[in-house]
Amino acid sequence: MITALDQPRIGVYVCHCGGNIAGAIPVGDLAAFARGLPHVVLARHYKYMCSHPGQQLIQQDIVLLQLNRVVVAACSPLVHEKTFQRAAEDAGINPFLVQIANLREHVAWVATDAELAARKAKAQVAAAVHRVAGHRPLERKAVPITPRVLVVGGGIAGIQAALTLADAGKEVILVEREPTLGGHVAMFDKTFPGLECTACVLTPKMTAVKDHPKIRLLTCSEVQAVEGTVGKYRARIRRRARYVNEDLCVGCMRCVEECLFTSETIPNAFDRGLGMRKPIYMPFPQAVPRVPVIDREACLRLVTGKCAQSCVEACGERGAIDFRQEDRVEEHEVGAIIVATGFQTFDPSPIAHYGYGRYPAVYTALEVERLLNAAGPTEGKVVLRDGSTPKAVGIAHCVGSRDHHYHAYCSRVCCMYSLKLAHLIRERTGAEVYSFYIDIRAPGKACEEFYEEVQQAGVHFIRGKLAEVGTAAEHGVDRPGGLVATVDDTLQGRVRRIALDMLVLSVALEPREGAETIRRMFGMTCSNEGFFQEKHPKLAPVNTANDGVLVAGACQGPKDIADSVAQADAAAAQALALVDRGQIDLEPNTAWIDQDACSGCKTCIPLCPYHALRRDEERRTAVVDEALCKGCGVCVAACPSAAAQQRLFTDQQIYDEIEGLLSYG
Amino acid sequence: MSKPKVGFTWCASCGGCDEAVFDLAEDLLQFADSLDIVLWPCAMDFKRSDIEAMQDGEMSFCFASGAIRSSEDREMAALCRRKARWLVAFGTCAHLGGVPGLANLDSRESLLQTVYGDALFGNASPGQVRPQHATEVPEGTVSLPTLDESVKTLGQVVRVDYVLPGCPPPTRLIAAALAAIVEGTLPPPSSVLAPDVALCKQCPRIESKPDGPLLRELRRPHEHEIDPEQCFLAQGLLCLGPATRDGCDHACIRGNMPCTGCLGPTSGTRDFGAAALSAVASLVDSHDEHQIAALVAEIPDPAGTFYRYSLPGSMLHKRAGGPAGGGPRP
Amino acid sequence: MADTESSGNGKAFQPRIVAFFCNWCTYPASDLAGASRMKYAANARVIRLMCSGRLDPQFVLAALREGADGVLVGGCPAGDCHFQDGNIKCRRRFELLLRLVAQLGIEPERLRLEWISASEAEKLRDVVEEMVKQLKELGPLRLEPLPRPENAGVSELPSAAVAADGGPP
Amino acid sequence: MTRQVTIDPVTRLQGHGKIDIFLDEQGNVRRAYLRVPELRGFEKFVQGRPAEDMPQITSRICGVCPTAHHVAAAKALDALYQVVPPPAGRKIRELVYNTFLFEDHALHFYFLGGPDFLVGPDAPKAQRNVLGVVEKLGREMGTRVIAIRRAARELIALVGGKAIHPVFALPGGVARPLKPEDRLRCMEVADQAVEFALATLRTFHQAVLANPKYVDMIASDAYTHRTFYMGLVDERNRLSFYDGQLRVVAPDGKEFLKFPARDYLKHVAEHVEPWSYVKFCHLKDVGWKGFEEGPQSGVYAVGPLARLNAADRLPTPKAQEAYEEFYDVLGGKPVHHTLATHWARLVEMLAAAESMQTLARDPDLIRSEVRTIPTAAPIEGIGVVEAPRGTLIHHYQTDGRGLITAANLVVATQNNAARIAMSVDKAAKALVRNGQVDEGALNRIEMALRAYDPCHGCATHALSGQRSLAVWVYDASRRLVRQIPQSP
Repeated sequence: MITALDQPRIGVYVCHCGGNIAGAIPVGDLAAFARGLPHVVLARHYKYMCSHPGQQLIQQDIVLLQLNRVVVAACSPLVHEKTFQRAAEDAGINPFLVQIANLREHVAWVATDAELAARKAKAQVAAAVHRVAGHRPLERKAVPITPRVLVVGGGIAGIQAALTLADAGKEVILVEREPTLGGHVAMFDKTFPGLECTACVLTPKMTAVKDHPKIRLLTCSEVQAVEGTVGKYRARIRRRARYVNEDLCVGCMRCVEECLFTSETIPNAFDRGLGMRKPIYMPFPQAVPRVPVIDREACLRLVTGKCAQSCVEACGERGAIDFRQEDRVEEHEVGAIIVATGFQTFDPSPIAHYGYGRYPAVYTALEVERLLNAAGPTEGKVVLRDGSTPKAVGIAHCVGSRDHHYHAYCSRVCCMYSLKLAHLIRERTGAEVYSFYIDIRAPGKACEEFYEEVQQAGVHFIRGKLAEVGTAAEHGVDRPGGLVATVDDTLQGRVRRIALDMLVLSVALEPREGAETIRRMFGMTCSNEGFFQEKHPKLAPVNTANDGVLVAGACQGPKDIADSVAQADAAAAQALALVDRGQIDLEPNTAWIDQDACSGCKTCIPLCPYHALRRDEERRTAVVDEALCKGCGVCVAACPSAAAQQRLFTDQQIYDEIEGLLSYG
Repeated sequence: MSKPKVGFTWCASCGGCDEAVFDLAEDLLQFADSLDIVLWPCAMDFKRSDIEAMQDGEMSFCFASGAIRSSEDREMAALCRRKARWLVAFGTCAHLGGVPGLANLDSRESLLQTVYGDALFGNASPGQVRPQHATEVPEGTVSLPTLDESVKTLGQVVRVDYVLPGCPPPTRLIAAALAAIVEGTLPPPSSVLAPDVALCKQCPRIESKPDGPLLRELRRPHEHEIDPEQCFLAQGLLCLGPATRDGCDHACIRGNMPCTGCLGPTSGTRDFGAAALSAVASLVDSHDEHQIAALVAEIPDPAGTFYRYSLPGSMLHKRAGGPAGGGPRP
Repeated sequence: MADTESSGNGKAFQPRIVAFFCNWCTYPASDLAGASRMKYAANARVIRLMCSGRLDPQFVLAALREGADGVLVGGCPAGDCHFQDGNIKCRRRFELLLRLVAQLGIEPERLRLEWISASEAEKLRDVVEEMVKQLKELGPLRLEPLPRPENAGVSELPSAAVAADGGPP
Repeated sequence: MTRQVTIDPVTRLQGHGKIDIFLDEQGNVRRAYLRVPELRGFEKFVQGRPAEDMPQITSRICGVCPTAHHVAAAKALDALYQVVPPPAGRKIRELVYNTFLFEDHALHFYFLGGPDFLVGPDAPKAQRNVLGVVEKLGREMGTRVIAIRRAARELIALVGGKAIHPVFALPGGVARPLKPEDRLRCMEVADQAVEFALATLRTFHQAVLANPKYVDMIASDAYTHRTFYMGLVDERNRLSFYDGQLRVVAPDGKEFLKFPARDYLKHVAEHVEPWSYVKFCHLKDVGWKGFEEGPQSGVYAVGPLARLNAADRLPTPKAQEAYEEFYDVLGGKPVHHTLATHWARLVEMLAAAESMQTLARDPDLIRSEVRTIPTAAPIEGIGVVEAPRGTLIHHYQTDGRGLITAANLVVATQNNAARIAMSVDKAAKALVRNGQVDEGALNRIEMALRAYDPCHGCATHALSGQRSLAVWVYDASRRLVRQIPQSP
C-alpha cells in the first residue's frame, strides 16, 4: 500500500484515442477541469492511453505521485477496463481502484453539439472521480473450471471445433438435433471455388468425430436448459429416441430394406423433399453415425402398435431395433460452450412474382444442390420434375438478401454458390445458363478467377434483378412447362424476357428458426438480423455477452465453409484457453448482507434468481452464499434497510456517481 | 454536580410527543429528581421570554417536537438551538416532518384556499376573509406568524444533535434517553436514539411470512378480515415494517394493524418512502408487465402511504411546481 | 447543487438526463451506437449498473434532487435479462415509482424505463432523442431547494461550548 | 398612555396561543385578543388519502385527544360505508373511548388546568404544574394520580394498539377482538377508575369548594358568559360521549335545537377573523353578531360544562348524584361560570369511569365478531363524538374508490373559539386595572382560557403549531411596551 486509502489521491487520464476522442472533445480543457475535482492529484491527456507508453504513464505516476486511485477517460469499459486494471495492478494498486469514463462510444462518436459534448464529458469524468474516491480494494475469487466443452451443432463448424478441442485432449460433448452430423455442408456435391468433392472433405471429419475417444456424440438431441456460469455450466440435454441402438447397429441397412413399406413414400427432408424414404431410413448414405433412425410419426409399429416388425427380424441376433426406447434427459457439466447452430435458407414463397411453390420449374439453390449431389435423389443429374433435362436455366441472385423487404444484408456466399451452380449445371446439362445479378461479389482467394472461368464457360451474365417470372404460355411462348423471366438488363438498358426451363433462386442465409430460444438459453445477444452477436467484431469475434459461451459458423452471420472452419478453430482455441486455465477469477461484484442492519424481513430472499440468499433462522437475518451470487444487485435494490450491498455498486458509490454527474453543470 | 437542565418545546406539533412524556408516569417523577426541567410549555408556566432570558447553551438538552411550518416555528427552533447545548429532534414531525408534512403535497396557497376560501361545505365565512400576518384592529395591530411555503423538519432549519423518533416516540425510548442523560451514557452526537434495525427483526409474525414473492393482490384493511397471527404482507396488506426502525414494541401490529412507518428508516436509508416502495414493489408476484401495472395501481395512494410521516424529510421534500393538489392521478 | 439551466447566457434549455444502463443490454447498445457513429443529443449522462434490477428507486429521486430533469433506465428486453428477470423486478418498482412521483407533481414522462437490447443502438438513439425533445417541452424540473440549516440564517453556539452534565462522551 | 400586553405563549394547554392586551390611556383594558398562530392544513392534505386511513391520520391533529379524532373518524367511516359495527365492535370502541375520556379529564385536572386551584393561581410559576400538585397533595396521592392514569393509558394501548395515536378503529368496527384475559384487566381498571374519580371529587371539594375565595372567583362575573351550550345526548336526553343527537340549550337553559350530527351544516357556521388562524363557530339559526353573549348572539360553548347544561341527566348513578350536587351548589341550570368547567369535568370523569365498569362487564365485549365488512360504495360520511373538550365532527366525501375528495373537521376548540376569545377579553378587562399588570393577573387571564382545556392543536388542524400562550401589552399608541413575564 502506497498511501492511506481513506485519503484518496486520484490520477485522471484523458485519452485522445488518436482523433477519435480529441476530435470531438477538447481534451486539454477536460484535463484542466479534472484537476479541479476533489482528491485529484493530477490529470493528463495523452494520444493513446491503452498503448504501452500510455499505460506506463499511469504506472509511473502511481509510483512517483503515490496515486491510489485512477480514472481513465477513454473508450468503453467493455473494451479496455481490464487493460487499465492490469496496468494499475502491475504498479501496485488494487485493480478495483480504477474507474473508466466512457468518452469515446458515449460522447465523442455520437455527439452533435460540441458544447454539450464537452459538458457531458466533464460530467462523466466527474462522476468517475467522485465514485472512485469511495472505492475500496477488492479481491477476485477463483473457482475451478470444469475441463469439458459442450459443442452445440454438428455442422461443419461444430465438427471442426469438437475435433480441435478433442485433439487437444479435452472432453467434448457434441450435440446435434438431426440423426446425423454434417449440417448443410453434407447436402452439397461440390464446394466453391475449387469444386472439391464435399463428401471427400466432410466424411473423414464426421468419422473422426464418431471415433474420437474424447468426443461424446449425441445425435437426435437438443439442449433444453443451461444453468450456471463460465467455468461451470450445467446443460440439460434431451435425447430423442432413435429406436435403433447405436451401440449394437453396424449400419448394414438390412432393416431398411426389409421394412414393410416396400416403396419409399415419405419425403426426405435431407433431400429437401425431392427424394423419398421409408419410415426407417438413413438420411444419406454417408450419415454419421451410420445408424438408421425410425420416424415415429410414420412407423406402423410406433403409430398403431401393429406391424410384423420385419426390421426386427432383419436385424436378427443383433437386436439393435428397440421400440422400447424413450426420450430421456441427460445432464452434463461443462466449463465452456461453443454454439454452432448454423443457419437456414430463406423461404422464397412470399415473393409471389418469383413463382416458387407455384411453378414446378422454380427451385431453390439448396434443392439444386441436392439434384447435383451424386448421392442425392437424382444421383447427380440435373433434371426437372418430369425427368427431362432443362435446356435453358436461369439463376436469380440475391433472393431475400439485399432486399429491404426481407433481409437488408448481403448473404455473402450466394454469388459464389450461384457461380458454382451455373458452372455445374452448364457442365452437366449443356444448358444455356442465365445469371441475373445485381453485382457479383467474389472476394477471397481464387474467387474472382472462378468468376472469370464461369464467364468463359459461356454462362450469360445479365446485370439486373429478376423482376418477375411467368409461364411460357402466358407470354405466348411455345415451351411446354417453360417459364419466361422478365429482367431489366441494366447494362443493355432494356427489359429482357428470357425463356427458361428451370429457374434457380439463390436464396439468402438467415438465422435459424428457434435462434431466439437458443440465444436466451445461452445468455447471448443478437444482432438486429437475429444472428448471434459476437462480443466485439474485431477484438472478440467468437466471444459473446456470456463469458463462457462462444460462437462459430453461420449462426453468427452468413459465411462460407472456409470461414466457418476457421471461426470454429478460433472458438475452440478460446474454449481451450478458458478450460485449460484450470480456474477462473470471478468478478468481485457480489452482494453481501450487513448482519447488524438486516432485520430478516425476507424481502430479498425470493428475488434471487440463483437461490444465493437464505434466512439464517438462528440469527434471524439473511445471508448470501457468494459462490452462487452472480452480482446482479436485485436484492440490494429491494432491501429497505440498506443491509444488502453490492461490491463495486454500493448505494454510496452510486450516489457519489450521481452527484458527480450533476454537480458541475 | 448540578442537575442537567432539560427542556421540552414544540413547534408545529400535535402535543402527542409531550403526552408521551407524561406517559413516563412514575418515571417522570424519578427524572424530575435528577433532571432540572427548565422548559415545558405544555405542562409548565415558562414563557418564551424565560427561554430568551437563558444564557446561550444553558440548557443541556432541548427536546423539540413538531415540524417547522411558520416563521414562528423557525424562530423557536433557532432559539432552542442557541439555548441548548444538544438539540434533540423529538418525535417524527421534528425528525421527518410527520403527518402534517403531507401538506407538502400541496402549495401553501391551495391549503389556505381549502381552509378559508372554499365554501365546500357551505359554512365558510363569506367574503373570503383570511388570517393575515398583521391585522389592524381598533386597538392596535395583531400579528400572526407567516406560514412557510413548505413544512420542514427541525434538522432542515437548525443543526440537530440527536433524533428520538416515533409518532409519538415510544415511552421506553424516552425513558432510555433521559436515563442516558442522567448517567452520561448517551451515544455520540448524530445518533438516533432507537434501535438501528427494522421492525421485522422482532416481529411476532415474521415466521408466518413466506420466503417466496407474496403480493398477488393488494388489499385495503377495511375490505377484509385481518388475521391476527399472519404477516400482513402475506395477507396482501401493506405493512411498512420491513422499512421501519424498530423500537415501538410493535404496538400497531399487536393492535392487529400494519405498520405505517412512524419511526422512519434505519440509518442506511436515505429516503424512507422510496426504500419502502422498493421493498413492497419487489414482493409483487408477477412477471407480466401489464399485470404488474394493474397490481401496483391497486395501491390507492402511494405518496400518502410511503411518505405518511416523512415527506418533508424525503429527497423531494415537497411537491414540484405545477398545478396544486396532492390527490393521486390515474 | 448546480443550476438546472444550461447557463445564464441566454442559451436554450438543455435538459440533463441521468441514464442508468444495464451492463448487458443497454450499455452495450450505447457502445454500439457509438461504434456505429450514430448521432444523438449528448444530454444523457450514463451510470452503468450490472442489471436494471439493481436500480433502487432512491437513485432516481437522488438524481432528480441533484438536478436531473429526467431519468432514463435502460434494461434488457423481457426474457433477455442476463440475470433471468432482473428487468421485470425493475419494472415492478418503476411502475409504483411512476405513480408516486406523479402525486408529487413530477410529470411521469420525466422518468422512462426502456428495454433496449445490445443490438438496438437505433432504439437507444431514438429514445434519448425523443426524451430530450420531451423534456425540452416540459422545461426544467423545478424542485424546491432542500432546506438546509446553513441556509436558515440561524446563529449557533460557538463550538467552545463543551459537554457538562449529562453530555455525551 | 396605553399599552399592549402579550402573553406568549399560553401554557399548560395543548397547542399554541398568544394573548394581546391593548390598554387605554388609563391603563385599563380596551380589548384582549387571543391569537392562534398555527395552521397545519389537515382538511387539505387528507384529500387523496384513502378514507380508511382517516382514523390514523386525523388522530395526528392532536396528541392529547387522538382517541377522539380516531373514533370520530371511524364513525364517519361507518356512515361513509353504511355499516353498523357488531355489538362487540361498538362496545370495544365505547370502552376505549370512556377510558380515554376518564384519563384525559384526569390529565387536565392534575397536570394542566387543575394546578391553578390545587397549587393556587398566585403560586410561583415553577410550582404551578404537576410536580407542584404532587408536592401539594402529598407523594401518596401524587403516586395514585400517576398510577391510575398509567393504568388507563395502558388499557387503551392494550385494546387500541397505542395510547397516543391508537390504531384499533376501522369502518364497521375494530381491528381485533378482545381477549377474555384482557377483559379482566378492563374490569380491574374500571373499578379503580370509579374509586379514583370519587376521590378526585372529594379532593375538589376540599381544595376548591372549601375555599370561599375560589368559590367567589368561580362565580365572579369576570368568568361568566350567558351563551348557548351544545352537547350529545341519548334518546332520553342523558349525557352521551360516544353517540346520540346534538342538543343545544339557550342561555336560559331551555332546549333550542336537537338534531342528528349529519345535519350539523344546517346549524353550525364558521366565521373567519384575520388575526387568528382558528375559525369561529356559531349557530346559523341565530347568526354571527360578533363576540357577544346573550340569546341574540350565535356564540355557543361545548365541553364539560356545556354538556351538563345540554343534558337532562347523566347515564350512571354516582355521576347523577354528583351532577345534582353540581347544580345545587351553583344555583341551578344552566351554569354560565366558565371556571365551573373544572368541576363539570370531574363529574364527567366519574360518568366515564362508571361507563367503563358497565362496559367491562358486558358479555358482548369479548365476542369474536368485531367488524362488519363494508360492501356499499362510499360517498359521504359524517361522524360525531363528544371529545373531552367538546363536540367533535368529522365529515368526509370520497370518490368511488374511497379516496377523500373533501373533508371538514369541526373540533371542540373551534366550537368554543368565540366564547374563549370573549372570556379572555372579559377576564382581562376585569383583572387588569389602572395599568396594574402583574404575573398573577395574567395567569388569571390564562385561567379563563385554560378552563376550556382548549386544544389549539385541534383547533388549528386546519393550520397549525404554536408554543403556548403569551401575553403582550400594547400602549394606546399601539407600541409594544411589555411582554409578560417581563423580558430581562
